Amino acid sequence: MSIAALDLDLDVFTGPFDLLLTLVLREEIDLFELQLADVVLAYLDHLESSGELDLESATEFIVLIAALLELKSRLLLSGEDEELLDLEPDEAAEELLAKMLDARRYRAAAGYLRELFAAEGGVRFRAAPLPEYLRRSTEEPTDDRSKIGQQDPAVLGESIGRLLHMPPAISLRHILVPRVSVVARLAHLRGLLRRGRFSFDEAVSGADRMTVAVTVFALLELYRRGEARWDQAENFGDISVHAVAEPLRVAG
Amino acid sequence: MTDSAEHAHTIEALLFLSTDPLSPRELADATQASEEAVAAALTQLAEEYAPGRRGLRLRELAGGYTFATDPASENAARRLFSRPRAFTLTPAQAETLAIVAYLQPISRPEISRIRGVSADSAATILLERGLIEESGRSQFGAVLYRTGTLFLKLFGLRTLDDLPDVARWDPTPEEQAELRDRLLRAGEARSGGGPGAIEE
Amino acid sequence: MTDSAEHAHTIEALLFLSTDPLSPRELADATQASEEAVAAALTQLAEEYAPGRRGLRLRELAGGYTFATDPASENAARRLFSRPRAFTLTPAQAETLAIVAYLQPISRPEISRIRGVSADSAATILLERGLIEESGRSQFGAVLYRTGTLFLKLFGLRTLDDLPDVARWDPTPEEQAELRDRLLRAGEARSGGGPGAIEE
Repeated sequence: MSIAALDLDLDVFTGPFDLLLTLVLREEIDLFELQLADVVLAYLDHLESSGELDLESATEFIVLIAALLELKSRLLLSGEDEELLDLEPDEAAEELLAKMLDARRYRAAAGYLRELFAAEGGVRFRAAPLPEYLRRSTEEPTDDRSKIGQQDPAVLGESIGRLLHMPPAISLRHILVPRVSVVARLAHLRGLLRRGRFSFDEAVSGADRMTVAVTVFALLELYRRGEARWDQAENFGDISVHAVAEPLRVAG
Repeated sequence: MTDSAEHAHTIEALLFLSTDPLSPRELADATQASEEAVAAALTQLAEEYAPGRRGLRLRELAGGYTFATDPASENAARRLFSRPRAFTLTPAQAETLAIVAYLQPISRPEISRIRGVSADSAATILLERGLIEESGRSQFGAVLYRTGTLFLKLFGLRTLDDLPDVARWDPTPEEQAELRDRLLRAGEARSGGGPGAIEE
Repeated sequence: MTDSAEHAHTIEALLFLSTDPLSPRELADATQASEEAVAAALTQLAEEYAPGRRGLRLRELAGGYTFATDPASENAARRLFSRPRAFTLTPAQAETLAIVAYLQPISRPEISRIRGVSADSAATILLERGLIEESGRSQFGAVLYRTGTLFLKLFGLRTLDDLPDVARWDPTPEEQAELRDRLLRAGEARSGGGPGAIEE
């Protein structure tokens, strides 16, 4: 089954996974309100009920959920932009500073507006229809065209022309095409395992974040199949992976 | 300021706000005062707003009280409100009117789909001004709209065939599809309605 | 009765009839008088309707003049009309409104970019309430928004120029420098971070 068709029943959304993704990218669903953990749980339920792990669709799922997580974490980090990642730290800091100042400025302005609004509390205006003698269509045609402001039909053609413009398409290419698959990372890890033991840092050296994420998943898969175990001496420390056949000594 | 002056002020404000005449009972309930107090306040207001003293008068109508303008202001009011104003279409109204003009009869939901945002307030104003009118219902029960005689007069057209050819403003004139289909496609791409906008 | 008293009465009547604030120019046209005469009449009315003197006040709002109630009558008005005078403004709506007020015309994507979160539902509610309105489209086809008369009226502003300079809410140069330092340190930490950050 393609991951796109994975049926979800969440607080904020019910429907297939690919539609959820589309709606999130178009900001019709607020990513803040979407519990990504629920999406993961729905996927795990699906895995459990289907009883088999299709590595291709697993890859697809990880890539997509990772993309959503990245998107959400960026939103949470006060609107960091993609370009920021390619900038030098000082440039990125400047850019971020400008954004933070902007956001802060208008938050303060919003507070000011709310004060104004409250100060005007209790002031009401009259909104009654005009008396009968004044209710006459103001656009009634008269002989004197200048009085009603003759309209130019070109206005209509221009409006249609503007509406015919296709907006630039939203591209999903960068996340819908996995650059890395669980299958490939499994093969990579198995190659390393032939040595009996390897370090996770080494396995993902030079890899991008997506590859690292998929490699973690491949590692979990090796563990599930009983091919490998690992240990980690300290939090955030290197993970040492070893083949299960080898007599092992687990540290920590 | 005395309590009774304040009470009269409140009643003045209520009469000013209300579209319909207010009865002494309603005024007493709203101001949490006795009907006697309301009567006293109304007497005071009737004096202050006696004919000729202000631009407004306090009138007793249909068992209630209401403010009305002094007839002396009628000519000025006519000049202000009945004067044919050089009316201008807002961009939203121009878009909505153009869609109705070229695609009539057409329903509101369809207009909104083409615009990519709601067309409700624009359509309501065009209806009020008599530039568009209802024209039956679609097979799904939505009200359909068309332009009327006033539209043709305002735009100096004899018939709808005189509408300018859109080709002049068409960004992709080589496209063969019908105008309606192309507008719907572009509109859905703008609002994110259909999968057409997503490149995969 | 003098002519000038009569003129003031007529203006009083016109202000009562009109839902929107009327500019001195409109009042001069309608009453066929000079703008000086209108100014004199408005000064007289402003005195007669000064705060505390009546149940109504003459207000200068949204580029013109209009009558509004004295807030002292609000409780009675609420009882009579059994609804609050207006809506409440959530922080998200206030923020969206502030961005539109200061940066108009502006599109939804731009508002969202500044806020850091989607502004769609807030913008839709502001539109429904008439606080913001459409103002054409950007070169990419996105609908642009601006504030309208109702915004100025409800917020007690004569014009948008009455809004204070946004720069007044900027942090001091010292605070900015400190913020920059902190960001720089965070940026360096991030560019030095590797895959080691992945937890088992």
